Amino acid sequence: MANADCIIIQGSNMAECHPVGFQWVSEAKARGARIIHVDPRFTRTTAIADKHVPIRAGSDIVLLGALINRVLTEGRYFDEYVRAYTNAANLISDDYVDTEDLDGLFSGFDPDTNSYENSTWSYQTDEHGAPLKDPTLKDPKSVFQILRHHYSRYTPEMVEENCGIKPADFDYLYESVTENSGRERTTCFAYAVGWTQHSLGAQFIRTASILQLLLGNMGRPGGGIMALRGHATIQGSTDIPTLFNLLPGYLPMPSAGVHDTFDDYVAAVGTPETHKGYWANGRAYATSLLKAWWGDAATKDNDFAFDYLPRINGAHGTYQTAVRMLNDGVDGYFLLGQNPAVGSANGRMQRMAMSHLKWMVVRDFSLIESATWWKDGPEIETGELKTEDIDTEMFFLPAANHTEKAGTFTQTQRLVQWRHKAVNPPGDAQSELDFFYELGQAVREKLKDSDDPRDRPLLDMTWDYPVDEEGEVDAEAVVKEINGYFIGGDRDGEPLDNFNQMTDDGATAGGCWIYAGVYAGGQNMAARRKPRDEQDETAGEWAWAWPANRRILYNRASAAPDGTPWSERKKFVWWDEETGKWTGKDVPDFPIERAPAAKSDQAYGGPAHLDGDDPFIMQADGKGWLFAPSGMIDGPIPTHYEPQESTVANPLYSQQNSPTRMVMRREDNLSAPGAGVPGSEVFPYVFTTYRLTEHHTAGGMSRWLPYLSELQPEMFCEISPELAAEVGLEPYGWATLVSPRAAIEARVLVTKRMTPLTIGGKTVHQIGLPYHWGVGGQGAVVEGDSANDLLGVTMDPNVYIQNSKYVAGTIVPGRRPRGPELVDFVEKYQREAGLSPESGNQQVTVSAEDVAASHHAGQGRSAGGHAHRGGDSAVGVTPGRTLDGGRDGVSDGDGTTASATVDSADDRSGRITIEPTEAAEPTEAAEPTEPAETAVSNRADDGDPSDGDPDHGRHADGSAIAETEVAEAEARARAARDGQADETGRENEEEDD
Amino acid sequence: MSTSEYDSYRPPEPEGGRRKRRRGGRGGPSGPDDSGGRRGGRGGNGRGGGWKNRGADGNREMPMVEDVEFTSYYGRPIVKAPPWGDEIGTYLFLGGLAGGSSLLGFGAQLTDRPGLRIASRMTAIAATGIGGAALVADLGRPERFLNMMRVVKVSSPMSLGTWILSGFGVGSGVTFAIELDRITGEKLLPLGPLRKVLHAMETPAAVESAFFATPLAAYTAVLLGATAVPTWNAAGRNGLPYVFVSSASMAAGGAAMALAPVAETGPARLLALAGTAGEAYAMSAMRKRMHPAEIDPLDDGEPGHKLHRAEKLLIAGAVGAAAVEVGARVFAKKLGGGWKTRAVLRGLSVVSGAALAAASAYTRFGVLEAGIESTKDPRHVVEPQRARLEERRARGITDDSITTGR
Amino acid sequence: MARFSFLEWPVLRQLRTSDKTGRGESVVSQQTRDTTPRTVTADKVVQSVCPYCAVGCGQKIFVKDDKVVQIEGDPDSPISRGRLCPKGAASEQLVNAPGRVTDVLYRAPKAKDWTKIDLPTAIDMIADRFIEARRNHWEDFDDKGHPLRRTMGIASLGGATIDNEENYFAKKLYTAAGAIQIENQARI
Amino acid sequence: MSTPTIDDGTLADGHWHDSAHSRKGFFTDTSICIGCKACEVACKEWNRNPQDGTFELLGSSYDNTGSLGANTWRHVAFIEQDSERIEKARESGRKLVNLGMPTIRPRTDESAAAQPLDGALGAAAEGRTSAGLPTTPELNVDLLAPGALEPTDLSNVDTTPPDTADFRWLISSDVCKHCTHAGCLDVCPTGALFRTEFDTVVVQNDVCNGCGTCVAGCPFGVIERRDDGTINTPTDRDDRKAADMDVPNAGTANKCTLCYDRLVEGQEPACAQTCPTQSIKFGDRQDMVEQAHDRVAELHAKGLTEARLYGANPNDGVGGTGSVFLLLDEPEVYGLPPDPRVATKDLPKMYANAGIAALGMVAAAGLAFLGSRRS
Repeated sequence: MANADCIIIQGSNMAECHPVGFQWVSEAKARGARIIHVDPRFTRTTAIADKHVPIRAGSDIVLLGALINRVLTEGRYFDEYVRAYTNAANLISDDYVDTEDLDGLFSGFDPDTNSYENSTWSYQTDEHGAPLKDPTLKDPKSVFQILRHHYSRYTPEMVEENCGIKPADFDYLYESVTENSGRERTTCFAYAVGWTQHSLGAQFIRTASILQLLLGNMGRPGGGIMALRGHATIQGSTDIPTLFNLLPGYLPMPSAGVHDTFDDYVAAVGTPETHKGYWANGRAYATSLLKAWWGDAATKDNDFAFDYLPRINGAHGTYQTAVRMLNDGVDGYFLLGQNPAVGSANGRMQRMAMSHLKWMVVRDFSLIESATWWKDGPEIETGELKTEDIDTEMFFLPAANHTEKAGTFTQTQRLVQWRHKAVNPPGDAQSELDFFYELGQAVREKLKDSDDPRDRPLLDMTWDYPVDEEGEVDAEAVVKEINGYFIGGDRDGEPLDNFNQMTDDGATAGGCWIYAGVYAGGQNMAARRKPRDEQDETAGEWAWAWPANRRILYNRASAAPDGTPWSERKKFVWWDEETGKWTGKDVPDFPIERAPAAKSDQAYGGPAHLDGDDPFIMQADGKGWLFAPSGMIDGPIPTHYEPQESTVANPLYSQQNSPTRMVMRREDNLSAPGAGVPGSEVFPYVFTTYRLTEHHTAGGMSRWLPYLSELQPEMFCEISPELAAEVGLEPYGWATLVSPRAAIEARVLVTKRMTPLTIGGKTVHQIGLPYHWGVGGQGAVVEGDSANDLLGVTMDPNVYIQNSKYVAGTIVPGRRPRGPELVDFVEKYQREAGLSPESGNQQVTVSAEDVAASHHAGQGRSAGGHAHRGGDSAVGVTPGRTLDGGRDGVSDGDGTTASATVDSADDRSGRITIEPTEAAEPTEAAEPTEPAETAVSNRADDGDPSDGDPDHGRHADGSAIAETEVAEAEARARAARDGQADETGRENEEEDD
Repeated sequence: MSTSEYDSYRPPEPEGGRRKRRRGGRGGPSGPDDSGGRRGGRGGNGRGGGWKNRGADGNREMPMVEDVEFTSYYGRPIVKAPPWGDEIGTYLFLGGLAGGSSLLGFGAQLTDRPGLRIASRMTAIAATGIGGAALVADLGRPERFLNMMRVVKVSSPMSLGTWILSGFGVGSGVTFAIELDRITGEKLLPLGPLRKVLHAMETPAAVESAFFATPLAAYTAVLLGATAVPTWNAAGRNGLPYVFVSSASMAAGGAAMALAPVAETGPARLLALAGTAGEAYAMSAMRKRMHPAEIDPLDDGEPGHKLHRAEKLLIAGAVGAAAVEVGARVFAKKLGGGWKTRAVLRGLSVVSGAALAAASAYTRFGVLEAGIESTKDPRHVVEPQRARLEERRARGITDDSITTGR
Repeated sequence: MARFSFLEWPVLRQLRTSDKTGRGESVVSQQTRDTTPRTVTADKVVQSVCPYCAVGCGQKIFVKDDKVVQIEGDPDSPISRGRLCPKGAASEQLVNAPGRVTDVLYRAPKAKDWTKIDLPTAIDMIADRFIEARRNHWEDFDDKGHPLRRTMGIASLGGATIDNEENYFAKKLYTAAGAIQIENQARI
Repeated sequence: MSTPTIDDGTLADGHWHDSAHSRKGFFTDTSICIGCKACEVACKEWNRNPQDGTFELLGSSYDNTGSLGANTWRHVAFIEQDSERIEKARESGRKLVNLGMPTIRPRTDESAAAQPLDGALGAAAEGRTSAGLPTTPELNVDLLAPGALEPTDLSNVDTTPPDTADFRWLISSDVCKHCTHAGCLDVCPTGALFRTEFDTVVVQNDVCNGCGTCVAGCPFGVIERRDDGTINTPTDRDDRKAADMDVPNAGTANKCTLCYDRLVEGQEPACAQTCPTQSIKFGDRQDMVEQAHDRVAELHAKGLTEARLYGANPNDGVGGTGSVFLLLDEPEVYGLPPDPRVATKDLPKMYANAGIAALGMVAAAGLAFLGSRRS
């Protein structure tokens, strides 16, 4: 990033959320790079940027699409790069119909499930399955022409009308990115939750990646797209996931009816017959995991205890689970350093859900709001809940903090860093490791005489770990299990060196295959701490990066197709004719001896058959995807839809909102009616939530600290002077903010940093809301109303992340009502707007003919498409009551009678769960090359598993395979991460520590 | 401010807006946590939406100072007031009183005015004792008052003042002991043979005390002057020592007039009259040389009231003292007779003496508080500094600004 | 002032040294001379990682008498080069937070307040409820007869600030128990 | 005597003649500050300073600690400005550049007086021979940006920056200036304040008796007495609780020590170490001044004439500061005095006046007695 010539920070407040990461931006700026911040608010990031471009929240695709359009129209794309490294020349199916022709729908839409059947989005292929291409890029069915057509109406005028960006600012942005792209220069994009917390989140990122591919900025120093994440080990918690749809190492959780047998499962994970690269060894990874968990009980005869794994059959995410709680379908709830009462969207729904539990365990440092909601939460104050009526048993267990236990965090660039233990936890505080160990022991002890087969997985589980003199589990022993070890043979018990050593015959165990090597040779590689000034700038001996200590991805694109650097200035990795190898400032992320001119005669067959100019080695075809034939739920090319609750009519299509977004039609999750619908005028303003440098998410790790609390002591809202005048708000006085779901109060910070935008001739006011405060926690130094209470739950169909960045609402002067009057107050607004669970939740708004045309196009080619995988929904999303159904928010729908919405949700989850590669790919293209300053591994001494591994005989060229396989593994993993858990990181803002 | 009927659910805003709690502690006369704290009513400070010195749009509070041609940081103070409360005002007054009294006592000894001598010496030692105690009481760590004797620092008026006060205290103490011994008929103190030694010390001690007396009266002006507090600093540079010695003379003379027999207080009256003249002149001369923004605090608010009161008392006291002096001289020969006349003169002497002492006290408190007040609005700091910077630049001196273009 | 020594009286030192004005070396107290930072007097220093955001800044943790006395940036780290944001810089206060609770607390149904219980009791109670909840909502098959072998009675949320090893334990135990509603903030 | 450490030709008052260290200082470049406040927190954490606020918005943008004080030794200011103000700042900066200072010329009385005590009282005491007024300090020409001594007039230069902003958010981390001529140090009666071997100014909390003179002595409003009850006084609103924290060194004066206790072990001050963007730089004061000159020249070259230095001039009223700043507007906008002068600069004159006044009082007393001679 420090090597960039221009950095566009969009959808991220990097300086505030990642001050230390921002040092690289500062460095780039000091070297003369231009920094442009595109954001609804003028933030601390903007303060030292060269330019602020205010934008209406949720309109990013219009802006980026207009940049793409102009780049294409004016021919400012990096021609050689685009032709060689992207799928621009590929021809798409004749049945494909674009949104331009269906008023906002792509071909293949199924109105019954609100999802796409995506076979019409695929490549045209020859009889051997090789994709057809038009090198002239003239064919109307070529990706290049489809792209031009798709974005042809994304014009500067449209940008002005929909984003509120002045033409001069647009020109500045356009000139900046185009002038700073090409052979000599590179532009970098940075984003965070500003993009991911939208119902179109994944598509925002893809739009930027298309632009970056066209400009030739992917895979090059100072280029790419940088994701910024907000939690210490948000990466680790998806690698070794506490996520419903994943097992460690991005192995999917088996799905009922789809993975009923181990063979079914392995086929979906990856086999040599169906996959190339590392995923071909899926059986070995799965087997090793099962061996790690069930040891001797996992045998070849019982498919290594595959049947011990529970099955999923739908989305079991946190919001779906909350609904199930409301239906009394969940007894117990563990919170591990998480504060959903403040941190989750629609906080009231979360708290009400908790009141339906039989018991709840909160593990944290202090009595956060999620531990005390039954005592002094907002619903106690309003009388909606009464302490003496709440049956939920509460356990608060004090947690050990990061100094009181040893273990690893995985940071945003996949670096696994070990923390040494400094002191013992005070009092009864203990680590999660010890807690789960002891809980597991207690449960096993109580069940030890059980002959119930359902208890076998618990009793057969390997759960013997060495403990130290204080009775604490040795975390290194767990690292060793995660790393994997040999079973039997002459290396019995020794740690694996890499994941290529994993076998599918039960001779190895390994808890997370991508982490294999972190304990290679019995050394805790994550604990390596060679000072940075004692090694090169890639710092390969600082901790350990998965996979195989690989630190950088796909830099083949930093050289021209012929293998020479694009320019002296941006020289990074190049082909050395003399040695016949790739070389450069970084470890080449490409088969090391694969010559630039090499051509394969096979479209399949794994990495050994990559062409010499296929830099994006994780993609099926080695090319950057301008058009995603598969993997995206909501369309092959990013398309602008208005956010849920938008007050603005979509100027491009009749389809107002994303037709595939996931909505929850519930009386306790009402939406504003949407642009133009009567009642929408009740909620005329746009709320957008964000975080501040001084606080951490829901505040559990900051509001209890005087030093941080004093810096930002009170909940506030940021509004423009114009809006203050319009509504009559006093600077630093009080205001009440009302959304269709809740009302909160905040201090008013009137500032010119908020700019009213003119959208479609009307003024749109945006209101900024930090979300760090909550009401009720005990011992907090500061408290205040929670912005997340205002949010509704509407999710991105690709990754199930909710939309926090766009909420419709209104603002009035003064403090909010107290007690039961608050409920009446909110209901008054709801009535006034005529809200019902259907409001704003209409899935499709285009004409019936267009829907039919889209549906028909899809059915024509269903053979090649995804099988529809319905599944019954045990929880899912059920329709709520109508408005007069009482305020308890409990749906009385039977969880198993799924609605259409449920079906589609399940269907989606099934897909992305089962086929992470595909889910991943488009995003993959979008994925940044790792910023150039990140470390490089030195494969000579990093113990790279695949270097000349003679045992791995399935590939002709071990070394080259290694290269590619690692990359592909990463691709797969990232895919999984980005496509599913994803954006993930993007974590969010909401939650808590 | 906010208009919601639900505002009453939370405690009301305090008058004058919320304040930033300051660490000033007993900052000055206007309240227990005032050194900067009560800026609430001032523009731009408490709740100003903007950065202007005056409140920005929406700020309903009017600035207390006029709009001026500079922007401040939310109207916040630039310099800080010292954490000096009434104790310091008391000390300023008593220090001067002690010094002047010591001089009078020495003169009385030389001119054989026992009544004046005793009264002056008692006043001096009482003032020294109480003043010293006030000084200690005002320390953040009173138990460490002896640390004042760690060093001798010429750069620190406070350090020099401590040594002056100590030196003064020794002489005053000895003379006091002697007077006490005399009053008690040389019985109270079990001195034995030391009594002679003690009494032999009278003149040296009186000389020593008198030697430190005027520095004691004058140094406090330097103490205030050698600060960054705009009004004090400007005053210190422009004649505050003259104001303070005059004030000391006035106080000591006044006290002696009040405490000693009229017949013996002629010098006290003259000294007091000289003091009133000196103070009136020095004060007006000083003001003429100060920048308007530095003078304002002397005129406005509570300090202004005090100084105006001081002025009135000064005039009244001066008139009274003059009357007593005239009366004493006119009726000097008849003083032996006519108790009524004596009583009238005595009474007038006491009243005008008290008025003069009070005038001195008001002056000291007024100047002290005006300085503290002058720290609260950055205008008092910025305007004079800008003016002198511009003035130097106008004269072609451009190399001594703290702000440089390169 | 505790150990006043006449020869060390700064006034004499003023005369003795070149610091005649008493503004430099002559006024230094013994305590000042003995100044030693707690980074030096610490019993040990361990290398750690900041627990807040995902940048992964290196931290050095200084320990004295089994108490964390200082946390600062680790200059050795290639990621952060010794720098920390305000949250990272406040880590020591997080560790020694005034509002931190170190007792196990229990609230019975309908109770108005917490009661203190001991840790083994709490774990035993949770284990009982874990088993019960697991059985209450156990599902063997879906309505089409596909095996499920799971319980819907237990949910969990959290993980992005706890260690990989801890997440591994959590996932392993939950999965063995058949609990599937396991989420963390990656998706909130 | 070892070679005295001279950075810009001016010795700091109380300089240790045998110090093995060079003068240390900060260069705070506000043009790259992101306002994260890590410096405030790292400072408080290292120095164990009590938290400072009432947990209420102060009404000054994102600044909720208000100002430097006994507990807040690094303070980050936030100033929101519109285009009119930006233009003014640019104009005033341009004027400043066109003043073309500092130039080499004989010192004026004003600038000579910048060393009041060393000049009039202290020079001899410090063993320096100086006939009357001190000599003009030698200007280290290297300090200045290349070409600095050539006549510069930016009025003809195209100073239009690449983008004319219509709004900006100034953010600046303020700190104790560690003046060459330090008012607080001068007026301290106990020797609690002292010049360290690093030529910084530090309070010895075991010595200070809290007389408060230094508070008034500081022209920048930096030092302050930490009083009891600072931390736990009730706040204005009932729903804001004060946090319990220890109040170390209560009753004594407190301010930035430039992490004296870290410097003695060769460590960097906490604020500079933590600063994510290196807006706060720490090092030898001479290096800091040089960096500052380079940086301001760089910004000027980009047309950002509003950039200016604060404290880099040895001729100014405090003899130059140990903490040098790059500002983007007039100092008072940041709450800094535009022309600070060490108050003790006028001491000789004031002592002289006090002496005359004292003599006058003696004379008045004498005359009073003479005038009252009894016949």
